[in-house]
Amino acid sequence: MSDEPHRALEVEGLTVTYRRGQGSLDAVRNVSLRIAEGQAYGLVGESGSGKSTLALAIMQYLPENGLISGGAIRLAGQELATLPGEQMRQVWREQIKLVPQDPGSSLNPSLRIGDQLDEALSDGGETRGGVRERSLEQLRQVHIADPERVAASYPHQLSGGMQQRVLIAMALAGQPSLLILDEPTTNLDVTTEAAILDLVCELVQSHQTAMLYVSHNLAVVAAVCDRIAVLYAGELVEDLTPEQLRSQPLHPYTVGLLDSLPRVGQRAGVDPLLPIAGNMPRLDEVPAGCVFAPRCPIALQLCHELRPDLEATQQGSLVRCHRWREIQAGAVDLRAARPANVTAPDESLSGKIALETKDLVKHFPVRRSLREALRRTPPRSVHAVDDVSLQVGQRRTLGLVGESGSGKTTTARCIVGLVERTGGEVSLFDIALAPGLDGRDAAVLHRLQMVFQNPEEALNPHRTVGDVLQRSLERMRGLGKTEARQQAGRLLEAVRLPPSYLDHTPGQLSGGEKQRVAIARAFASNPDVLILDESVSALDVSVQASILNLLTDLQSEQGSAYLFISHDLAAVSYLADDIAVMYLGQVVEIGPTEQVLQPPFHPYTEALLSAVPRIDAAAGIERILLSGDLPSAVDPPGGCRFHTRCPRLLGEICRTQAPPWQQAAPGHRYRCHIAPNELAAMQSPAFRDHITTVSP
Amino acid sequence: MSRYIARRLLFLLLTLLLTSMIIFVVTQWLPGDVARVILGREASEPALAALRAELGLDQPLPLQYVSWLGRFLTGDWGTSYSTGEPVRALVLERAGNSMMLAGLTLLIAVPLSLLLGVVAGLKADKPLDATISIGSLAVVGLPEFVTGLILIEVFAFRLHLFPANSSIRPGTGFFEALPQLVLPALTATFVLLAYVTRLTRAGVVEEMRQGYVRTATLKGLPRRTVVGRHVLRNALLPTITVLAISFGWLIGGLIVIENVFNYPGLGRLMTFAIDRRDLPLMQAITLITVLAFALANLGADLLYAGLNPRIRLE
Amino acid sequence: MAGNTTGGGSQPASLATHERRALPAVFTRWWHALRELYARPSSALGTTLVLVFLAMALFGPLIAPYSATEQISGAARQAPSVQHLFGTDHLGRDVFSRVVLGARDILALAGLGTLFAVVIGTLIGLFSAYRGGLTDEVTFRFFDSLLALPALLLALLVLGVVGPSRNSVLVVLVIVYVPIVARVVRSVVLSTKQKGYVEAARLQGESTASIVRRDIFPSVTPALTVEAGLRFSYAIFLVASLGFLGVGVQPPNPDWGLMVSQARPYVSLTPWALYFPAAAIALLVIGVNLAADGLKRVMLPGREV
Amino acid sequence: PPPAGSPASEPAAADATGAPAPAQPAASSTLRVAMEAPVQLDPAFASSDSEIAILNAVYDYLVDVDENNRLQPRLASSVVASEDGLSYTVELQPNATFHDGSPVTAADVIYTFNRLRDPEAGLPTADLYSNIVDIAAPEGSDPATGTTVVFTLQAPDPFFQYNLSDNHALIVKAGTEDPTADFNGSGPFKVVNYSPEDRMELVANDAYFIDGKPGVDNLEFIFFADQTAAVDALKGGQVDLNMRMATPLYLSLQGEPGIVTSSIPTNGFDLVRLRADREPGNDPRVIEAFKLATDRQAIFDTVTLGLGAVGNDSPIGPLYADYYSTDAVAPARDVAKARELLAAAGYADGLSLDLYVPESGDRVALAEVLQQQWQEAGINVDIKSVPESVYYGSDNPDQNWLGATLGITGWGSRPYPQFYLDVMLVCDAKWNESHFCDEEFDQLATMAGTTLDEQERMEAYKDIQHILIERGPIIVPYFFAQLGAISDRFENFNMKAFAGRTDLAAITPAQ
Ligand SMILES: Nc1ncnc2c1ncn2[C@@H]1O[C@H](COP(=O)(O)OP(=O)(O)OP(=O)(O)O)[C@@H](O)[C@H]1O
Ligand SMILES: Nc1ncnc2c1ncn2[C@@H]1O[C@H](COP(=O)(O)OP(=O)(O)OP(=O)(O)O)[C@@H](O)[C@H]1O
Ligand SMILES: [Mg+2]
Ligand SMILES: [Mg+2]
Repeated sequence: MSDEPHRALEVEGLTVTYRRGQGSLDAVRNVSLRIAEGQAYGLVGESGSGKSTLALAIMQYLPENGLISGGAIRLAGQELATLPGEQMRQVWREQIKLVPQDPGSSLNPSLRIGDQLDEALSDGGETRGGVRERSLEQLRQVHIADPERVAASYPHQLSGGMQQRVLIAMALAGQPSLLILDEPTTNLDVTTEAAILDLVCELVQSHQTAMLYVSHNLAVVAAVCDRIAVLYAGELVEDLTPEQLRSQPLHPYTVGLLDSLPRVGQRAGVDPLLPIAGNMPRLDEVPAGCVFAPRCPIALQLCHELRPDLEATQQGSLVRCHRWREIQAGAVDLRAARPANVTAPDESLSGKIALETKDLVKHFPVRRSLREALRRTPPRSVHAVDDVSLQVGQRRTLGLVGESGSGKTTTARCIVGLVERTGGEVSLFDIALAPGLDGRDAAVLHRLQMVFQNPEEALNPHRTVGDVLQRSLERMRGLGKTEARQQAGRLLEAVRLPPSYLDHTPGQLSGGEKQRVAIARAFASNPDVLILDESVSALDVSVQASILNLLTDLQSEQGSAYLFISHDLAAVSYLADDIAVMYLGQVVEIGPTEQVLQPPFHPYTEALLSAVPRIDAAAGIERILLSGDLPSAVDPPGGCRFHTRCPRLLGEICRTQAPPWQQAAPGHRYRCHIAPNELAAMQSPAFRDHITTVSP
Repeated sequence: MSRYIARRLLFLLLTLLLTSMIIFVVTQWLPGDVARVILGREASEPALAALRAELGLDQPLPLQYVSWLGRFLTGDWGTSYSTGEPVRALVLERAGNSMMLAGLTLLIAVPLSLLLGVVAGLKADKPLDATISIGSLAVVGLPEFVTGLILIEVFAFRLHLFPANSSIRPGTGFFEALPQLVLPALTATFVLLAYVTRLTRAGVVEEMRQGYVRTATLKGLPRRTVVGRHVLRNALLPTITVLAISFGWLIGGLIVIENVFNYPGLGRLMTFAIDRRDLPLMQAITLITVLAFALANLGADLLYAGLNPRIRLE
Repeated sequence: MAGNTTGGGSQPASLATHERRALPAVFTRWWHALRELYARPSSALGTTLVLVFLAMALFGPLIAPYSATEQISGAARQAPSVQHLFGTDHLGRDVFSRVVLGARDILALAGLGTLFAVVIGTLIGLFSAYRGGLTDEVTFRFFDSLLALPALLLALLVLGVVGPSRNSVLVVLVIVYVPIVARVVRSVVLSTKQKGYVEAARLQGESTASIVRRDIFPSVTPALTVEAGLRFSYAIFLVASLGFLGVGVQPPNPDWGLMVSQARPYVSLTPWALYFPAAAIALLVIGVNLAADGLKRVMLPGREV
Repeated sequence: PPPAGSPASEPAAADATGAPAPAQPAASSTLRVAMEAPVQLDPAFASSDSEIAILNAVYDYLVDVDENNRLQPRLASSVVASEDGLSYTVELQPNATFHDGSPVTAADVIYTFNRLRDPEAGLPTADLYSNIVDIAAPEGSDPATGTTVVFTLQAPDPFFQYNLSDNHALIVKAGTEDPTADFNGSGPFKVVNYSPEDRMELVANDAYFIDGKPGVDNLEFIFFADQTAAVDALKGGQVDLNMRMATPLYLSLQGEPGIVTSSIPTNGFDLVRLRADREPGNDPRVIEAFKLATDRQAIFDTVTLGLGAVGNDSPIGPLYADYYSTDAVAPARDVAKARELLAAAGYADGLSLDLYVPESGDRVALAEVLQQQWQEAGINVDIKSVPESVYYGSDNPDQNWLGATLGITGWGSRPYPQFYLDVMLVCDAKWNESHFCDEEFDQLATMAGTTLDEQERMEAYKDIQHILIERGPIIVPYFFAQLGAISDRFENFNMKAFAGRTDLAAITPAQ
């Protein structure tokens, strides 16, 4: 006891049970964790693995139907479960703090930020002014530049990133001995995520607080934490350090998670992702043996029968696997055991342009107020898309990246005709397309399809998968009922789903499966061009990886061209032959993927790139933080639109003159006042090294 | 916010205009010869024709509407067919009385139902919740005319606490009229109680699930602060709108209640007007009611917007 | 079954199984819903009350010892007794029989009124909101104006125009409730319209009618069911109020509101003739409300309003 | 002279407008009367009980009719008929004055009656007074100061004095255009405040020409839309007098402490009438079937709860003692025979009709009982209950009282029976709602209405009753009683058959 570091938190054999209807399920089973003072502990796992449940159990704040049915939770040696209400409140006030997953709903929408902070800080003995002073100090601590303004704001007036900072400030208020962050960045932009991660790291170091950091992204956890626990279906399967994670993870699940994560520069055709097959088991019917066995590429008979124990390795990590020793010894190859039937894209057919936009413009008019109308203030508009010219070659993939609000979705919707463009042209194989859907004939419609972002809304919840596909086939290919039904089966097969799914309703499918069906539906007409708008962003890493692979396969089978939209540069670069980077309605950089990922890049691209969380702690890549939020698209900044946030701002010229297109390499252009060679010199050569290391 | 108000006002005017049209057309469609009603069943045909001409009833409908609206807007609400008195003074006086009754009703009903709703919401799915919701439904399930009857029997005839009858004199002030207002107001309270209680309860339950409640609780705040400072503020917001809607219910309820208690308000005047096919009176009452209802809605919307930063700062 | 999965089987056979499976599926859904309703005391109470009244409506003639209009000679104004459970009214009619037989009337009237209002309101709401544009704007402005009139006032005016009768009450219910239902439907349509699957259907060139029918309408049904339940309970009340005001269903129908209103002058002579039908109204309103609450929980889980 | 115990001073008037009733000093008495709200307060148009009640307190008739239908002097101290029955000389009370202080003169009477009989003005009384040739002051007397008026008739009218007492014949001041502007009557009470649809407040006219009247210092009419509410108010002590109420409400007041109820027989009746000029009523067998299918005694027992009198299908009721024939009795109920008659008339499978009923009084209950009784004989009726304003005012000729095939109409009590025959049953009667047209009947009615031989008239009326019972397309199931109740803090309340004509000025506080 004496030689061990002081424990901030001890979780011993924790089991959490949810009542559900008549039955019940154990969402967390026999989990033990120890977090020392000043230690940052990461908790990863797919969606539904029980991360939030564990976090809330530690907080002693489970939903009404939840119950700690076994084990103990001790905070600084004190058992929490037995604490009376008043003392637990004391603990909440002073010792443990939670930063919740969804910042938007975690702040009271009708109280000012300052008041909500004051509440967390005040202990009753202080004057109001004194408390407010400390609140402002707290805001400054989380790098909020203008704390007075923020304190006087209501939550809805702040961006997601700012809200998250406020919540972190709130959590740090009482100098807690334990800080739990539950997916604090999951719904945020990459750039914002990066900033928050930096902040968390910094705070943990300066405060010496014990921290439990929950995420489904291994790269994020690895970047922040000293130690990582991997949770699968409510069980702890591995507990290791980031170094061990990088060098030698021992559990097949951990390895699977790692291999599902695209790294910047990794290319589909060359170095495919290796996603974990299958789905997590339902928690009310956990398999008898190893929980991971059904999905494990190297599972033995034993694994299906006997539940492995959590064993300690010589290196001090913990692992729950029958075969960890063999893995450690390199006796089994986890990767070879998995089929990676990815075919390299066929470069020969490229050349023809499948989809082209010329100077595409979309302005949404802003409603004028009565007073403005009377004063004849000229009508204003949201410059959602400004002069965007893109080309997608036949059988090729163009990736479109940019922060939230940069106009990616609007571009896509203008192309397919869901939104009528304000100006410019769109053509499909030289056929000019009418702005609206009504003006396009069926043949054209069928050649251009789109898959939407939110898998939950992708399918009509009231129709079976079979109905959905059949209807598309009847409609777009003019097939009869029986034939359509057979074809529907084939389509399902194409997206690697069993034919039995024809009778499933969307409610019975996981998010990834829904997205597969949506893709199958889009492929019903064999489209020439398929637009994918953030189609994988909402999915777990492993699911995302398998869909990315599916898309590559389908492209090589069907020969469609893709416009692939994402805010995640890693995912885009994995799939795309060419990349276009959008900022505030404009394309700021465009070119072949390899080129765009190598210096010189547009400063904005550089920032995006540096923000991507990396497992391998980025040898020498310095993070480029963008200051402030995306400016309003109603009155976009004059000159270079990026000048308000640009880390490489030259000066007056950027503010007043629109930058010219600079040619970095053949086919690779960017919009900046800085010439290619100068720009390259400013930028970290580590990028180039880093990228070349992954792409052979 | 000012933009919001301007837009709401514009919609209000539009709605009122349309409603006035509906009212006018519908009242014109009512069967029954106005002249006959005025002159009685013994009147002769020439006298009837003369009266019709005098009232302008022989003109085309749109013309009648425009001139009616024009006169209405300039404050000339016409002369009651049945009393021969100018409509405006009469309607405004009765509107004042109805306001007193509605006011007292709201004074009783709002705090009571909010209290019940909040308690039920906090104790959701516990026996107390079920008791409140079934109890409040039971009183709303009983029609006003039955509750009125029971209240009169108990409070007037058995306990002699309040008068059985509320025919107050013209010009009676609120406090003077108070004893006579109590029973009708209680009856009207029952009309609103369940509705407001249930919606308040729903608001509280809904808000208790929100993330910010967890945030507040985990700050270590005592429960009463969490509820009082965080939950109610948001939970009661929708109740404001609900109150405006229930104001419409109240108006409907008053038609029956004022008759049962013989209270000289708009509701009783309305039955009088309908019985006697007194179009100017009917039109004026309906329009004034709609205006009150619309203003209540507007007020609620503005209050809602004023209290809800998400709209206020838009 | 097994043969069916391998090789697809013959088409008719597979269609047939499809049908066969669909039918019980509906039943199990209802069975499931009913079980959920009974999972909570308050909605169980409500559902029971509604079922009791429903049974009364269906089997009323079997339960009621007398007809609704029979004036038993020499038996006027009798207090409740074994012969006349709820006593007799001023004309010697058996109040118990009238209450029991009146259930059919009120349920049919309120039910049909609600049904028509829901169907019409749904159609208008669906198409108007999906199409959008000026007609939508105008339609709903008009509805707003109708809604600006308190329901009872509107009902009185309309009944004044069309004259009192059972059909008039139906017309009134429709006029009063169509705008409300249409608004509810519209709000769902407006949010559903943005959903990916609707846009996908549009991208595949589906017709408006087909999108509305297949994609939008199903999402409207839960909210619609709940709204219909709510409307139903208000309809009962409105029908009763109109009966009371004498502008609704005509005598000698055993309409509960009318019974209360007719018994009112006789309250000191035959109080039972007033309180029993009044209690019936109250119980039915309570029942429908509680059941509708329960239905809301089943149909729109997680939503409280 | 002012009534005893009531000082003729201002405070009483001021008091009446201000403080609520209970706060009144004991010295001043207020009678609060519950009434339906009046529509018309111009005497020439007024017709309902409440209208007449108010006007009867504010104005005076020349002659009045007492509880027993006997003529009483009022503003006229004497009425003398000439031998030939063609002229009537009216002598006015010498000290009668209008509320504005001016004396009541011959000119006012002439003005009033000329207005009432002017065919141009289209007043309902024009017909009633069409027999008058001239109204004038006697030769040599100035109508503006004189108090004698002579009415000259075209033909003798045995009921002329009753006509002078017609409900509308309240004397207004000569030259009055709009009597509702200031209610300048000569009656026992002066209007202090009128709040339409709500109440009317009056004070005693201290200068009233009849000694000892009015008996109370203040009179207040409080208007009720709902009869039950009015009765509750009486029970609760918020009003003192309530007349003309539904039978069950009256019964509920009996035995109530502090309340004195009174019920008097009247000749008012609810008339069930079938149009005789169209199917199915144009077949006498159908009319007979209706009569045979009806059980009047049962209706009397359940609908009027035994108050009033059983009817015999003729408007000449037992109240008109000498005119009423005790041997003219409607046939006993015979359902089988009714069926037979219907079958013979071609309605073997039954007969379906709408029954229009104004929803007031006991009429809806009457309709329900009739429906049940008739149904047994194969006559199926649908009850259409409508507001009175629709029943009397609807422009749909098939639904209003003069046009509907089958309906129930209420007829108020009149002091003499001829009125009913003239306006509702003779061929060209103005309100011949049953469209009855019978030569023999018409001859008898004309004769009864003009003969000066009382015996002849009695015979004619008896024959008329037989005719109506036999073939009149009408059923008079009952004559209702007039029902009233007053707080025992007052006495001298003598209700009249037409409640509005009750002399409120005679009521005094109880000793
Ligand atoms: N209140 C609850 N009642 C019943 N089951 C629940 C409840 N909350 C969560 N669960 C179930 O418990 C399991 C673990 O849920 P939990 O939210 O802890 O997962 P998670 O790892 O945080 O997932 P995510 O990444 O999606 O946030 C899931 O299967 C979930 O469906
Ligand atoms: N219908 C609309 N009306 C008005 N403004 C709109 C509309 N649709 C989008 N915008 C605005 O256009 C801009 C670009 O939005 P868009 O959705 O295209 O961005 P995005 O890059 O897809 O963002 P995200 O990553 O959040 O999906 C934003 O400022 C947005 O607010
Ligand atoms: Mg979670
Ligand atoms: Mg987007």
